[in-house]
Amino acid sequence: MNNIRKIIVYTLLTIGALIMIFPFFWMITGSIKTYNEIIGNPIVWWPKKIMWENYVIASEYAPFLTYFKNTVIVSFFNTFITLFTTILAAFAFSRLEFKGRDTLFSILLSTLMVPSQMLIITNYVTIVRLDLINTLPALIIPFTASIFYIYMLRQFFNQIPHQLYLAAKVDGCSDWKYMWKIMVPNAKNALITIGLFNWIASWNAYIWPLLVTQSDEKRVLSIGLKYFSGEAGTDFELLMAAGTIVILPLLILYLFARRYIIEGVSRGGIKG
Amino acid sequence: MDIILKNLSKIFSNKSGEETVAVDKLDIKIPSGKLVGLLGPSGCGKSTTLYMIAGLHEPTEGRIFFGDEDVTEIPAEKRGIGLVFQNYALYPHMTVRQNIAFPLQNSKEFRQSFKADPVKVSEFKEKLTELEGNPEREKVQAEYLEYLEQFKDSRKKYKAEMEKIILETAKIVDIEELLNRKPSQLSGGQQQRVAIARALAKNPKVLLLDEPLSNLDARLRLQTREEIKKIQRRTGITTVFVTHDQEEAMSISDELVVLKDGVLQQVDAPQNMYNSPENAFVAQFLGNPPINTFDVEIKNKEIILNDYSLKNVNLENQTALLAVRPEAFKVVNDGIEVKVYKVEHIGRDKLIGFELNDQKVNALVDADLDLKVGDKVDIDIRSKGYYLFDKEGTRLM
Amino acid sequence: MKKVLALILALTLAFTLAGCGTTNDANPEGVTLQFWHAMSGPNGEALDYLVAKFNEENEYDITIEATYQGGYTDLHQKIVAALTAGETPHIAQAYGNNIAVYMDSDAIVQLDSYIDDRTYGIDDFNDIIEGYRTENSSYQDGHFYSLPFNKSTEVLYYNKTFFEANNLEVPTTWEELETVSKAITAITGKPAFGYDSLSNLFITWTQQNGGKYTDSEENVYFNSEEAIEAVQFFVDGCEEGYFRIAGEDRYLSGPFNNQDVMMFIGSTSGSKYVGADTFEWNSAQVPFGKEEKVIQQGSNMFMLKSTEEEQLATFIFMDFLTQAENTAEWAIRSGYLPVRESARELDIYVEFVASGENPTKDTGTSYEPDWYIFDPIFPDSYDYRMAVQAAVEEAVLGEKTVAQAIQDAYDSVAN
Amino acid sequence: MVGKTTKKTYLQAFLYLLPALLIIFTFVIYPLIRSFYMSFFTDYNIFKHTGSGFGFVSYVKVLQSETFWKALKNTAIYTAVVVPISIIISLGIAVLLNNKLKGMKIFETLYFLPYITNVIAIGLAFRFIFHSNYGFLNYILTGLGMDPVVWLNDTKYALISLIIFGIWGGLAFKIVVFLAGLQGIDKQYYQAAKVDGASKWTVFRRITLPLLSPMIAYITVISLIGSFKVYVEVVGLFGNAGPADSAMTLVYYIYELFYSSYKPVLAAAASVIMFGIILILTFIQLALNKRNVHY
Repeated sequence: MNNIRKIIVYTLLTIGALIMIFPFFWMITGSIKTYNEIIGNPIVWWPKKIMWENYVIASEYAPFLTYFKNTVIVSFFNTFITLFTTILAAFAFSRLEFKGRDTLFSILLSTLMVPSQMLIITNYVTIVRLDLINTLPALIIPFTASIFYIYMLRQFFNQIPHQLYLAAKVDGCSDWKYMWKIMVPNAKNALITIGLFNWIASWNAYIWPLLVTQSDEKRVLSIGLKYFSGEAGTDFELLMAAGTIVILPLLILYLFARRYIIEGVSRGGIKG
Repeated sequence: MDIILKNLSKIFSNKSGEETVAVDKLDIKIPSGKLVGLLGPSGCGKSTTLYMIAGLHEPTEGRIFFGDEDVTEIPAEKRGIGLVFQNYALYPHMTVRQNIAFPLQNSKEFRQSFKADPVKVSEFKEKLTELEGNPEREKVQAEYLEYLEQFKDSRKKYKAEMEKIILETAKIVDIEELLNRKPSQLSGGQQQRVAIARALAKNPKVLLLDEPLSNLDARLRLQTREEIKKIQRRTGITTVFVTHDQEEAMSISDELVVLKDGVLQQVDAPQNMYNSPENAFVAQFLGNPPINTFDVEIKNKEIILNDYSLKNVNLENQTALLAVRPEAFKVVNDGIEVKVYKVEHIGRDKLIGFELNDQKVNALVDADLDLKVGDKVDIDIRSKGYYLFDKEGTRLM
Repeated sequence: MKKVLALILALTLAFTLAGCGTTNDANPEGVTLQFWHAMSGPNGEALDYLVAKFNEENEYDITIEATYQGGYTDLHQKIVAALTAGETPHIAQAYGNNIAVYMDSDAIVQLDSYIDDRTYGIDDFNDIIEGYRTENSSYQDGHFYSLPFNKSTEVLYYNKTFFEANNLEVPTTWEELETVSKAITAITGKPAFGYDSLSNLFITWTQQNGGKYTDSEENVYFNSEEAIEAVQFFVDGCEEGYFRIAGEDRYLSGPFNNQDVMMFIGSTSGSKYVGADTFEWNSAQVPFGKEEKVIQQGSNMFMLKSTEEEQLATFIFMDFLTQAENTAEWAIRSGYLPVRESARELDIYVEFVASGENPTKDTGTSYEPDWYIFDPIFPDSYDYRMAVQAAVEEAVLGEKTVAQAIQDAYDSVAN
Repeated sequence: MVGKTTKKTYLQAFLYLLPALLIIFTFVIYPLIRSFYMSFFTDYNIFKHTGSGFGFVSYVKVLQSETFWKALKNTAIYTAVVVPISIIISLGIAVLLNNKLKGMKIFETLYFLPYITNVIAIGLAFRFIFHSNYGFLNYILTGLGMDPVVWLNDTKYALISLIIFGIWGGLAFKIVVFLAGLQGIDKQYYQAAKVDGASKWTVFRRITLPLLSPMIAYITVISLIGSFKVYVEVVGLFGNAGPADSAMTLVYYIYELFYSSYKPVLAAAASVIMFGIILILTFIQLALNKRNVHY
């Protein structure tokens, strides 16, 4: 590729990247500005004095340490159970032949279209009936199956050549064993990706967690962001500080998992 | 152990309900210990047949026997077969060693063979309780302990045995040095051999190969061909392999089965089949350069090719199809005069092309005849190497 | 409204000739109560302080477990959910119209009998600011289903430094507001004045202009000349560039701190967001039109059905919160105002106000009781608020003419 | 492979699906059925689970409400713009990232960042970026000698701002999927095309796109559904439905109906209608895929 094209590619990508990360830059710098600097006119690029206090103050608004602990627990169990149910379902949809399979799948697919806001009251009642209100399981269980991920993993499973399945059958491998010993290892990246996506989702969820938790001991990070909006204004600087606190762990996790992500959603992860 | 297919049929029906007959009432006996080629043009149902033998497709009709045992209902893994796929289907995430070990790890029998048989154990226990206080008891006790002794540290033995088998099979297909590689690091030929090793590992009663050579380049194909033959000889396993390449099939199989549109055409040893094809299809399908065919008239016991009498036959008057092997032509002083339009040297033979009855004909003649393109020669047909078929293609003589 | 006033009268009577009312014979000793609220930050701390004080001092050793449940919307959502599932807290904070919704569940306790209970009742009930009493009894059946808790009102915030520098007078009437604003805009070239809550603007100014809004029988009066005139007054100002709305800033405290506006009408509870080191600010009574009207806002506390004991205990806590000294403490520590007249005279409060630490407290408590107006309470009153807010917004943004906007708003709710 | 479904395979499939189905049924389908049921009452008391007057009144009401149509219009526009544009942009970026050049990994990392954001926090950041006076966007515009735009305060621009925010938020995932797709394509196709002397554009149109079509189909379906359900973005950006409700979306409307103005029945009806709309759209989508996708 000649240099002119190289230069074009790089410039385009750089501009794009800047657009992508600017809001983060703004949030993070915002978290060390004063309230008035954030809304400063003309635009304030960098605080006169770095307000680390913001973090201190923000962290005093709510017990973020407990929240962090809970968030990790919730995200962890949620992710692993989700992976389990997703693997099973995706396998059934991609490898098991039974009448009405595709119909069932599109029915499930259509549940993606339900605005979740409509469901939460009924679900709240269910959670109460299950006597799980204000417990961590209440934050975990309702999200331990996702047709979205099943769809994704099914796409990937479909890429695994059918002959592997036949071969394994001849080699005396049961469906169950085939799933765990052949498909799962080959879908490693896809699973890591789905895991990460799910982890992020459950990390950022806040409407439901707030609804079903009633005491600080059971609450999660994203709820912490609620504390900074009052009835007559918002503590921007604190909210941004808190926002940074919430996103930071994800950022780190992501940097670890990122190399799998591309392969994760890649079709034909293995050549047929 | 023979494989017997009785009236075996497979009908596929797609979503819209259309049915296609892939295999049609097959009756074949594959003799024990032989290497049998399942031959036919693509789509003739040979792979389907193989998969039914393997137990991956269930027949729509008919039964399959291994020896006297009806295996039609038995699932693939319990049939004691080894299957090699066209594209090898090696497990990408496993090393060669793990690939070979996989079938063994899945085999209950293999695992059981390292554990004390619970039945036997309970027998011993009963005996011991019966013999309470009886001097006999000591002896039984001893036997019992001895019996158990064999199964001490079974895990280690299991591992050792596994490794031993892996090495043996790897040796057979000589890939010992590849055991720790991943399939992606192997050449086509090597993958092929690994696939065979994996199939052999659990020492199957039957070895099935689906187009095993089609993914290899010409040289490798010849070589692997020989290897497969060697392996089969060495192991003596009844082997069925599917191919569409008649040359390949002829060269290695002890028995040939030719299929067309799911219908059995002929079963025989390659040479016999070549020498006496039962129908026009077989005649045309075998042999390279392919057999030459002419529409002829049989009038008062003579084969007439455009008012030239070729041979006398003891047949009623009718129109028929004459098939002549290239090598069945001979150059004579006084025969049908033809004009040579091509001359090729194939090894020691000489292939000449000429037009007869406005159709191109290939003939093999002895090399020392010196012929040039454009020469006119008289040719005739030898007494062997030609066949007559009726309009339906069934052999007349 | 009449009915309500009648009731107030009755109650007033009831309490002046003390001794009537019965005694609740339940035993509140040692119960533990759940209190759901939406107070975070300093307000949250203020509440925690009072709760701690109550848990410490109350002679029945009742324990209150107060927990923050998110903003008002979240809290509302949670209460709806809780009522649906039938597992509720004992006491919670909410706006009147929400409480009116909750009443569908039959799980809201009517407080009248508690209020005039001989032993546990609220002493000197009339000391509680009239507007608050009226509001909390303006449910459709005219009874008390809630008591005032975190109350605020609107004041005019202005840039003291700027006003002095340009020796401007703080406006007290619409006319003055207009002239002063024009003057300021002439200097700064920016809008001079803004109104935080456009629904409040509509409700307040319509009534300041002699018009009516709605009543708790859900009659709608606001498609009136007075309303049109009032809104037109604001819209003209916006078009000529000396008034503005908060819009993207949500609250005008931001622009005010940037000196993009020199004065704005906003809630006293927003004072913590007001102020920058570049200037001094102060607050004054809102300017008035034909009539002196100012909106009272903030939410109330209500009781949910439980055992007799728990309900009584809950009421004891409610009573505690409304006591002069406690509501004063509350006002000092939080962004809100005391709910009792007498609280304003308490030394601690007087001192606090004198300290000038937060001028809005002074202003906020300087309104005459009968100036207060509020949204009549019924489930749909929220829709009405939204409708009129939309009307003002549309008019200001030039989507519709004032008359049209108000007519549409009227049509959308009156059916 | 095996033609007919035996009892055994049913049982097996059932067992494999059981965990997922159990959850999805309890927490998605069951409540959905409930609100579907609720939507046919004229009046329903969610606290007591009792309703009166069975019929289509609620649907009529919803369909008569101006706000509903406004919300539907906005949502439709939002979807119609966000889905194709975000797909095109992300496809372009993916293609650029697919160049074998130094530093691409770093770019990948950056481009995926928005996926991990918390909409509340980042929405706030966007509010400031869009601010008409001291917002970064106008800072750039004026820098380029253009007139500043009143993004969040003007009924004409509110939806556009929302769309920009929506596109920004949606890119990351799409880029990843497409990049993955691109890297999954066998290089031989390209070499073949080179030999055939195809131009870069032809290669893209005739080879890359078709081979990417399953990805594109998947993304389209997913983001179609996603953007039709846009809600958090609205709250994050405006805190309300935008100036004079000019950024009112369907889900926002439903949410308001349910929680703020307490019209559970109407909310239910509205969401059933919405559900229906997306369902139809998706099936059209899937049908189109059947024709155009090369698996």
